[in-house]
Amino acid sequence: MILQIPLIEQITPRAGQMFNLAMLILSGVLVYLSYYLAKQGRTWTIRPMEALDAIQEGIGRAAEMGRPVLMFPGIGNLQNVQTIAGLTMLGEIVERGARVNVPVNTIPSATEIVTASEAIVRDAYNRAGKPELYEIGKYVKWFGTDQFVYAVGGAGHILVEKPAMIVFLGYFLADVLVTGEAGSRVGALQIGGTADQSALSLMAMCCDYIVMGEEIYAVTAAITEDKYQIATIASQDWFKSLLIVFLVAGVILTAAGLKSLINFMWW
Amino acid sequence: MSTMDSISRFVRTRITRIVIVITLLSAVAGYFFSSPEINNLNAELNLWNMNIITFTLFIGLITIYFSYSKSVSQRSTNWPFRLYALVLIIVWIVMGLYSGLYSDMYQTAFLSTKITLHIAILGQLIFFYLSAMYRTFRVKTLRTGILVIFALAMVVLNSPITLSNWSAADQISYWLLNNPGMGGARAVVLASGVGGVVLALRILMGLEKGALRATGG
Amino acid sequence: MISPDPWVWLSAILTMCSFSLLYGDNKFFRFAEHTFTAVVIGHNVVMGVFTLKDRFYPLYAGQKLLLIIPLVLGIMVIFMIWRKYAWLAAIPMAIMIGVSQGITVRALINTDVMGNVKAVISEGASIFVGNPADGVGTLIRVAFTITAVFYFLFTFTFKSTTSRPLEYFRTFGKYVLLIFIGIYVGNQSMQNSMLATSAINRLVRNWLGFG
Amino acid sequence: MKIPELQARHVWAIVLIGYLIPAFIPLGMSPVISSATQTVYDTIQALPPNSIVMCGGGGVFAFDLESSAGLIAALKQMSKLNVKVVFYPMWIETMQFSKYCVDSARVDEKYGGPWKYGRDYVILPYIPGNEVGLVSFLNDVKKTVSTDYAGTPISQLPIMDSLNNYKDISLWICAQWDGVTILRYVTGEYGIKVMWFAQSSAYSAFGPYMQVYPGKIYITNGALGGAQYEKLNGIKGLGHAALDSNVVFTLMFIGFLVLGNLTMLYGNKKVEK
Repeated sequence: MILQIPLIEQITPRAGQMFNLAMLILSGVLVYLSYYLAKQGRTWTIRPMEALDAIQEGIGRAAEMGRPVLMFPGIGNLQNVQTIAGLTMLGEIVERGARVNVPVNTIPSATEIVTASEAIVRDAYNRAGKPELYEIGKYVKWFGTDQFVYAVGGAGHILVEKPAMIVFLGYFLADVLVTGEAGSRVGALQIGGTADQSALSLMAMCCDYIVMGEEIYAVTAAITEDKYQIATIASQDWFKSLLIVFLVAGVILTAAGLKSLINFMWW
Repeated sequence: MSTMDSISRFVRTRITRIVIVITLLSAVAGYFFSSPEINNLNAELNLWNMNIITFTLFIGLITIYFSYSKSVSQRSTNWPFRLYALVLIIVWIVMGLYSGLYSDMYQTAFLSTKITLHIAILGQLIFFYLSAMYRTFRVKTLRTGILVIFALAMVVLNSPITLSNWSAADQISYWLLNNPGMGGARAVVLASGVGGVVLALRILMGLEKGALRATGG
Repeated sequence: MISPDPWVWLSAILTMCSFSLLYGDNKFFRFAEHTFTAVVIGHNVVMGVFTLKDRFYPLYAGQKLLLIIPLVLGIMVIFMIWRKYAWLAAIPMAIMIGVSQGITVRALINTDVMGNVKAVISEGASIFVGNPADGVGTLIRVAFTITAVFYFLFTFTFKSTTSRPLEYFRTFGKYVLLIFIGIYVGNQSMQNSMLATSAINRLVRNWLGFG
Repeated sequence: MKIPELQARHVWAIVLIGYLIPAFIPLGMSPVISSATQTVYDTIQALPPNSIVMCGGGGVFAFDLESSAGLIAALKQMSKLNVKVVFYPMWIETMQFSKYCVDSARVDEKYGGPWKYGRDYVILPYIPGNEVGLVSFLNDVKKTVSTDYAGTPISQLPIMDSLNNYKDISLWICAQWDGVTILRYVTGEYGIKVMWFAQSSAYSAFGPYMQVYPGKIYITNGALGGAQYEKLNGIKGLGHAALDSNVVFTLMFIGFLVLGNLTMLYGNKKVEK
């Protein structure tokens, strides 16, 4: 039977991973601490980011021009955290667009993201108070699960619909050049964000604003304007500060030949 | 009706939270601690997950059917192509199910259509790359200056002309890739790893606004 | 000599249709685009059907009755399309998110976060040992990593006179990231260039029979 | 003097002409061997006869073509050394890619080469489940796969008799995109040497792992590394063709860079966005 309660003596910790587990638990504690402080009324501000303002402006521009907005959550699946950040961004953009009657289309690649996007778009229309505008297959376009087919479909879509703004946020690879170039051909404002190194360098070439690496999580938290979500970004900073201390101290110690002092990291 | 509403609310707010907590923690625990029971539970959950994901294919098909058939019935832009695509999808499915995935016929058809088109679109990347480069690599600020100098250095160092005339070029390009380049790349991986961990923890604690809405129906 | 093979001709025509995107939006590109979409979707379905058949065979053969649960959950996911019953899909969605994120978070903390931290720390040992060019390289790599991580601090502000130097540190981190992007843009161009060569060579060699 | 802004379409016309030239008239560029590529060559050369080399990973056919230059040359090299190769496709298109590379290398006896299917090389079917599939394969080959890609039972394939688990594998070659999965498990958990004919974008993205497992991972950089590998084996393939067009590319890169900056300095301000 699979659902037996595990016997304690049969559990063996994985060698060399216990320090990692400790760090994972520590980050959980920090996230909870920031949530707790936010509940007590503590607030944080995320440093200004050009891309965030650009997204908000872009929706206004789309409303003026009477053109739609397009959002790409990337080629990842639900296992990819970057895609999850992209889905959060999708919900926010759709909701903001719905308020000012700007249709926001999205082109996902993996089928589970198609499913999640449909749910998120419907929910965003409900929150904007316009549930009647939502229809299945109207805003979520699927062109097949493959790295480039969605990009070719996306390029074709861009050339017909001429969106005023295109947001790329999630996990991308070289496919971003195909859609990015089509977007710049129709004169769209383009905002690109990813944590993948190869796509990041290509985004730097075809987007007006780029969101580099971890900034994608900060941007999505900032756009929700949710105090708890912003608070967890602060906990992320605490964790990174700790890592920086580890890095600096660790490098100095190993360079001085005292690596044995930090052997606990390899437990 | 109201009973169904309350069931629906209960499922969306409570059940989904419990399910997420159990599945997420068991996947984490199953990696750090191994015991036959946890391993079995995880293997089973992974299998369920893979099977559910396969079913999401039907959602994709439904969205494409709705959007294409609407396009055809309303005679919108490019509708003849949408009709052609719908027909080709059906033909392909029948052919695939009849001949099997590993048959020679399927291989040849796949190579001459999908792979060919894939190669063709990849072949266009250099065009997009060069025109994007022409547009954006203009040294207006220090930022673009740095970008341009390093990109140019790599292109020149990797060029066969440079390599055959200057023996140090090869070492310099590897040095640039492995040292200054790797420093930034590693920082991106490290920092976005932290962001990803915190995002997953937000999902665990029910604080993430976006993705959890997918369970809100 | 021009190839007599009809499949090679089909490939050649599709390649040229696809390349016509460079000219602009046109019917030939649309033909290629819709062929691409249809073939990939058809392929996804064929794959999906065979996968489902394999995965649920033990249930059908009565070897593993527990598989009834994922089957039911899978069918529940399809209820997503009916507004009234969409809540049924919430449970399989929760399983997908939970399992996927659980698998991801453990890999992220191990390789991306702690794996990298440990690798950087281990490299400290090779800064002052061996070839000076490598030592300097390692020092740069380590220093760049740390400053670039510093750039990713979002909620800290360094306005006071004592913490001002840290702000310069952060700015330096931004330039480190730009250097990295520049180097990678340059190196990656080799790949894009090669991909164009392979597409054009297919036309020139396989179809037209040159070379 | 005013320099007008070029439209993307004009840029593309120039690029197309640029790339057609070396396709019709090969420039005959020859690469200089990098030490990284030489190390890869020597490592394969040092393999004892009859050792089993796994070759596989996950990727899409079209994208992996950049790696095919190196892999095809390596297959040729291994066919002379009497080394056995088993292809392990982690993604569906990897299987087709493996088949394409073996055919292009002309190593099979049907093309007059020394290799016979089943005795010298085997192509396994697509093995689903990425990491999960890989780990179970490394632990017990026979439990994970029962047939080859064409459906022949592995009991009828002589190589598979001596391949039972990870201990029988001397080297793992990856010519696909998803090399990190291979590195994490094959090298990270089982300590097998990995050789990666990486695409240039893969080189930049995954290079950090070379430092994590020093001495276990060998990577060649993109089409350039592929061309060098071809030269080491005395053949001229896609890698050499890529070198020729890389010359054209370098000239165009510098040309457009200069032109773009001159346009900014002396351009017609009204046209600028």
